[in-house]
Amino acid sequence: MAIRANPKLIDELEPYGAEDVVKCYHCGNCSAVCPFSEAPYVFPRRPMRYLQMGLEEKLKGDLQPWLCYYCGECSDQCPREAEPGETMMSLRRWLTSRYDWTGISRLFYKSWRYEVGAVVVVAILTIIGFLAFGFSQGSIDHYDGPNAFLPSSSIHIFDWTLAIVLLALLLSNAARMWWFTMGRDKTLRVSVGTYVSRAYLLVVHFFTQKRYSQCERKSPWLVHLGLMLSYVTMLILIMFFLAEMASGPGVDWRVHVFGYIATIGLVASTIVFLRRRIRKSSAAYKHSHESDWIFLILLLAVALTGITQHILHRYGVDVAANLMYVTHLAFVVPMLLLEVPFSKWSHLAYRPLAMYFAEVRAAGLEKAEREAAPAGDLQAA
Amino acid sequence: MSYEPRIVGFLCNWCSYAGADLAGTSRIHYASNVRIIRVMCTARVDPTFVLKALHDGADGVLICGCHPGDCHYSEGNYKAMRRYPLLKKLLADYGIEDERVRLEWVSASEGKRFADIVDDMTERVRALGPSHVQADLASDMAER
Amino acid sequence: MEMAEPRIGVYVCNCGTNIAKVVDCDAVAESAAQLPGVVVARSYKYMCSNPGQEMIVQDIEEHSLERVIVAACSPRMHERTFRRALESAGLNPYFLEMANIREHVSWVHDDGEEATQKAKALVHAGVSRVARNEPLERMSVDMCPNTLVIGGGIAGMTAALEFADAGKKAYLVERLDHLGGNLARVDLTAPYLDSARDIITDRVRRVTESENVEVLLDAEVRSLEGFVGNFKATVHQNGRPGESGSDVALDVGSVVVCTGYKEFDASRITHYGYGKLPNVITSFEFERMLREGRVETKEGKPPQYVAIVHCVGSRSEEFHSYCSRVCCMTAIKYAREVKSALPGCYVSDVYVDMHAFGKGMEDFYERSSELKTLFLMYERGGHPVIRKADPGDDCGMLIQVDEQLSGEVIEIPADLVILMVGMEAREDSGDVARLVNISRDKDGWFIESHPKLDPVATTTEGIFIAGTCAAPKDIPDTVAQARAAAARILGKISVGKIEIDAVYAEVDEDHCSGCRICNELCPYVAIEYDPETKRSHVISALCKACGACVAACPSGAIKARHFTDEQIFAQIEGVLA
Amino acid sequence: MRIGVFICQAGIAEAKAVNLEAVGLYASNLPQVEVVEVLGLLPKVDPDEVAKRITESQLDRLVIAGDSPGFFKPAFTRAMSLAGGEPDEVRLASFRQYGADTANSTERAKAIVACAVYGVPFSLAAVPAQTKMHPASLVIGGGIAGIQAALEIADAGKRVYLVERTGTIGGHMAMFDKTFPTLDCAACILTPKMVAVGQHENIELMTYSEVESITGSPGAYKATVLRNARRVIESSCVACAQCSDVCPVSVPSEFDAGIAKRKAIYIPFPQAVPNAYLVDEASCTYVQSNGTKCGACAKKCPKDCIDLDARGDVVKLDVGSVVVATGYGVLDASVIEPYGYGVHPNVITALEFERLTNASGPTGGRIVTKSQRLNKKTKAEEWVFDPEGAPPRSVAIIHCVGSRDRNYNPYCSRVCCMYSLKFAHLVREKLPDAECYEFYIDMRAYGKGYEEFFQRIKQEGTFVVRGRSASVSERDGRMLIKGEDILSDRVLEFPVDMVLLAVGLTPTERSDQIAAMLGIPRDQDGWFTEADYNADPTGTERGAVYVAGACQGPKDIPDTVAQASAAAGGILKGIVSGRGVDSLGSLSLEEIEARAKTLVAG
Repeated sequence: MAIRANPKLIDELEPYGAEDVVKCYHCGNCSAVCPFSEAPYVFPRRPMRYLQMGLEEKLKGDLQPWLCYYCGECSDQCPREAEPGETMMSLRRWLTSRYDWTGISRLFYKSWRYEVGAVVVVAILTIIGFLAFGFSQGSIDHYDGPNAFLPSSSIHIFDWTLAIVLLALLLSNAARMWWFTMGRDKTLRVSVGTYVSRAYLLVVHFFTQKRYSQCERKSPWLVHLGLMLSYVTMLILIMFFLAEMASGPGVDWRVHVFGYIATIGLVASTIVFLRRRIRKSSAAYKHSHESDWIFLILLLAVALTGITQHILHRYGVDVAANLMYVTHLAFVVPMLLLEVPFSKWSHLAYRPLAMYFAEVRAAGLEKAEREAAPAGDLQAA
Repeated sequence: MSYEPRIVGFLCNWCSYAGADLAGTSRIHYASNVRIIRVMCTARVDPTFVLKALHDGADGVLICGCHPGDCHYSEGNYKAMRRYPLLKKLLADYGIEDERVRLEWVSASEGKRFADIVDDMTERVRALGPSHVQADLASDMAER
Repeated sequence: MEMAEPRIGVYVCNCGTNIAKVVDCDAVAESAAQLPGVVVARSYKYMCSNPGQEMIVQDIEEHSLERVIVAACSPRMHERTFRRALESAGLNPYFLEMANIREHVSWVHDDGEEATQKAKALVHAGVSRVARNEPLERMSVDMCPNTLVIGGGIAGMTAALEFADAGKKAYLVERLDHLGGNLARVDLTAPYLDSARDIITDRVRRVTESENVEVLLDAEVRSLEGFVGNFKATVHQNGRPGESGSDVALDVGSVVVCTGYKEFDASRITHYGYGKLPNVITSFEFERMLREGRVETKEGKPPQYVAIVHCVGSRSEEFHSYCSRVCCMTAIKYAREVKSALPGCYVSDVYVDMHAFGKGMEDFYERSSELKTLFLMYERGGHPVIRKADPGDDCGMLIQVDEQLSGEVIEIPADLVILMVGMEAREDSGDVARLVNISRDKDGWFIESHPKLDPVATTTEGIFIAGTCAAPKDIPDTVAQARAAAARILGKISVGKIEIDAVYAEVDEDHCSGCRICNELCPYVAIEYDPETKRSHVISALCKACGACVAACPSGAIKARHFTDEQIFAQIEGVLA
Repeated sequence: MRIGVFICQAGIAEAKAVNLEAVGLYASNLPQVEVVEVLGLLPKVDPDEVAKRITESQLDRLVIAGDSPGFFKPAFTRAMSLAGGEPDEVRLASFRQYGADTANSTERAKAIVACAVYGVPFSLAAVPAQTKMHPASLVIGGGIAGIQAALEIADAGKRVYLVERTGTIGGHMAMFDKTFPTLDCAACILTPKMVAVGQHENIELMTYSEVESITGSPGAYKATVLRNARRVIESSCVACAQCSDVCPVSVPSEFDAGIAKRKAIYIPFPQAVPNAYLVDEASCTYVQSNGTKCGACAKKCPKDCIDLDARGDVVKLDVGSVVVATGYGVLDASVIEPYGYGVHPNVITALEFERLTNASGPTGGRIVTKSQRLNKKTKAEEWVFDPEGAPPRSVAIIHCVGSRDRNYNPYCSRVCCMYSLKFAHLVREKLPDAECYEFYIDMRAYGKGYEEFFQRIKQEGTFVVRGRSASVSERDGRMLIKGEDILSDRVLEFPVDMVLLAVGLTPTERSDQIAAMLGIPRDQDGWFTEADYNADPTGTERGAVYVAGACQGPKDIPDTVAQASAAAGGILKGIVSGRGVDSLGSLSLEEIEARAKTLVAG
């Protein structure tokens, strides 16, 4: 049965950043120069083709956009300046919005106004909420101790609730992702065993992003890894050692040594990325979508407010510290609540998942192939 | 001194004769046994020319023209090509060895090829030894 | 039979040491001196040098020589030089023979003995041949300065105007009652979208206003007799309805055939549903829509989806194996034009290979893709299939394509389908070919005398072809060809005469049996059969002296001037003596 | 009649200089013009709005002006029919088409608009004054285009000066082995024409010469030709090669595309016309040392026709018309890094292969891979084509090298597809066991017999791979080629012995000077611009100056020959009638407008 092409899809993807894909005349150069493109995943040309033709279902079920790390080789060499790299990026944005069942992500990508608006609203609510909470049960001039303005115990509870909500959202989206790319594909026969045996990849890819390191230029990988690890460290500290972090003015080095390193990593890497995007230093940073800016700026704001708050607290200026804490949270909450499930952040989750699925899929295909006849070579073709 | 065959070569003016010239300008050496006669086109090579040459004591006859499709007169070489097998049959009936008469395509840029053909043909004809045509003619005369 | 040997002079060139260092030139000269009829035989450093030529001229006078042999380099290099020398001494240039003892001897052999032997043989051959050479005179026939142009399309009008501008008469014969041909049916031209209308208006007006062009509308060439420079054409002009037509007799020197093409009949391809599905139309029907500014479906609604299908009848085994050359760019043009007329419309372009080969074309192709034209590639021979859409669909038709670039079999929506019908030879091209005596290839296109170096001439002297009657072509290439053909003819007109090489074939009518074998053989249709006398004769103006007929004539009635049997026999005897 | 003028630019490279406002102002003063709108670059033209406009101001003729107004015409035509007007009354005023990319482009643009407003084709109104025509002509460039044009004119009994930059005529075609699609040998069909030129009494052949300047006016040009010192007396040289035998210098031969060596005193190739040697002063020891060293050739020459101290001289020519047939250059393949030309030994260009496979080439037509050998002089290992070298077992041909590529030449070079198919045929013919692969994007087999040739090549067993191969690297002595096989959706990476690059065509490096010298414009890619893309593909902006062949844009031989003859035709009609026409530029706006008026009346 023939698939229905949809010439309109191309319009729908424009806001996601895929303006130049129409120029592609399919010379196949990109797929050949791409360091990640190897059977059975030959891209970026093929996904670009699906996009041009508007094969929406094919795209939704495609893992390939996630296998691209946007090293930019393809875009540099493209004879028609069709920006294959950016097209893959746009596809990732679009997929994110498809995995998300709430439809919020779609709004965010369609127009940055929605995203910024949402951030502002959430921020204001956060401020009001925490101020109200603080005044109701503590005093503004106590940072910690019994009648602290925002006692770590309560924040701890708040963090975990938030975490659970986010996790729920992420998992539900991830489940949808699985369904689109694996589950609904009747032709694909993969045993649970395969899933289990490959599960370790999820962890490996999440923590090392080793594929990224295959790009010719290594620095993007290192910086990205730095950012990611710092972020994760911070997350762990906050989720499990918040009390130790909050207590002061003395510094508890057991946790803070990690805290400081992570902070430095976070700030440094964020700044590096911002600079590259401003300078459009290479293909990968030439086209910045609004969502990219919002994510980086939020991240930086979170880090900086965190640092100031920390310093103020250490020097015992508790009132300021408390206010800064609220500000900090005003950035943290939207950052987590909006970015993690609905926007840029989510690729941290989707990419390793995609790699994992891809491996499983490949294994499945291989098995199927071994059962079928071996593929003929070019001569036969 | 070893036996030197005498070969008559009919070369078309546009390709093969130019090819032979190129062999010269490129100083490609080859056997001196072929005596070249220029014709406008291989289509002009009347079978009687070949018979005449053999009759007058040639040990071999070489006909060279443009490659198929290259003929200056668009199809002259095809006509020669069609005529050739008939001529060969006739010669066979006279008991003249197949290798004594040869039709080859030599383009204006194939000086080397021309040289190779001449050398090769010379060797083959030398191997065959002198043509018996004249001897036969002589004996016929004697019989009358 | 014995004939009086003419007085012969032999000149052996040393070419510095080029010949002399291998060939013993003096020996060659001496042996030549012994040959019958040779009165002088000299060896000299450079025969081509002025003193060398002087020497020949003097000897001709002193020794009253009648024939000259120059043994030197290849005749391809210096035959002209020495022929001029003979002429200057009042001797017929064809009394010269050259023996090529440089390229064919000294430069290819190192054994002096053998080389000298060979040189002697070649000189001997020359001597015995030249004795039988005949004095030949270059003839010439007058060139009628008028030209007949068949076909009033862009090619024909362009050609006619070339003559007009040169102040020469041209008769422009058009089958229809108006000029312009297929181009008049076109709105804009690819890739720059210039106005075809302006091009035609300009041409038509200048043709009709020029006193040098006689336009014969609604007319056909009925017969063409004679040969280059002197054709007699009869043109039949249909009268108005009721009236009977009239025949016009024209004297012309040359003919330019610009009969153009006709479009492929799309209904021959069943799975495109042309003729059945109302909104499947041909490119020419779409041109009309564009000209009228009504790009819409039969239902009168502007289409939301337009699909363009390439290679309709072209590049296919069932229909035409060739590429029609212009359809790709025309298709891109349509994509562009649809977007302009209906900004909200989606255009898909179903092609095989995108032939955007000419100036400005790749750029045009790229711009059209920037307009979001969806290009879909199908396999050569694997036709898309067009069907009516299902009730629920937001489109009138669906086209199924085995899309090559994605490897998917897909269906694309369409409300209007444009079939890019290819070009094919007109059904009457066979008659035209017979009329003017030229040949056609397997597809019915006229055959040029050489596909590369002579694309507008034909194997019949004086008959030229231009434009799409020779093969599909776009406008610039057509115009160029029309002018090229005109150039050829203008050249002859400006000379006023047609020089006929002295070397050509002759029929001895006393020996001709009228078997007509030669008539078929001649690639230049230079041999005519006269039913009265039951004899064939050669039109020397058309003969190119290949000699095919000579060798083929069963009764040996045809003689190749300057390459007669006697001459070549003598040469054979010479080389073998 | 009420006329509306809409000015919209399509952004086609040329005609940028036009001052649209000025043109608009001018148009508004033309009779019957009711509406003038300057819509600027790439406006979104909505037919319905325009239709409203038409009905409001009761327009019955629309004039769309701009660099390529056709790009917007369908919108306006639709508007016209929506408004119930006469669709035929939508007229175009195309600046690009009628050459408003020259000196005073705005004035030209005005004239073009005027004609459209009057409803008269510009070409009909803008006819320059007639000039007297000098019967002699100048042909610049001795390639097949120049040869054809020269012969065409000379055969008509008219004088021709053929000026060729190198030492022989013949151009690129002389280097070729076979010609597609008929596969007849280039030499067989070209050399007779070359000889004809050399011996023609009406052609004065000036090889090793360059046109320095052209002054004067159409019909009466004065050309200054610099005749470089050949240092060998053409008329007396018998091409015996004794000079080059003793010449100690050897440098890469241009004719052999650098894959073979020639001496400092040399003849480009055996059938060169004129068939005489010449001295390349750049490499000649004697010349470089100001006569203090060497000079062996002069001593050796048996005809003493070598004068190493000869100086070039300048000749002045009176000519009526000029044909520019300067041909093309080829892109330097080494700029495309991924293909490693100049890095990997067996990556070679199309021209190199032409010489390699040519029977008269350095290997006598044997297709071999390069083999390493020690250069005695430099003591360095170098890769050379040795006639005894190993033939390749597999050959890959990469199409569109530097063509159809925004990073290099955005345009298509028109001939590469076909010559690549020809290469495939030659490889398979000479090396039946060799595998041959063609990596292409679109197979542009558009000409007479081309498509059939393509099918034949496939049947001969050449593997055609849709997909432009991306890179060539080296693996244990073989060339590792990588590219996507689009039709079977996979990336291929396999070793071959030889890679042929179908390098694209570029304008010659001197084309800008020539354009300046003659006052003819060039398009965005550097090719000479013709007078009218459709109607006058060989004429130019300048009167009695014609372009022919690849200098006007990439072209194959038949199209080149046709153009050359066409150009000659333009000249002949001038000579025959004794009247030429002046340059378009000589016409004033007023003259054109006046003529347009009369034409409407008449």
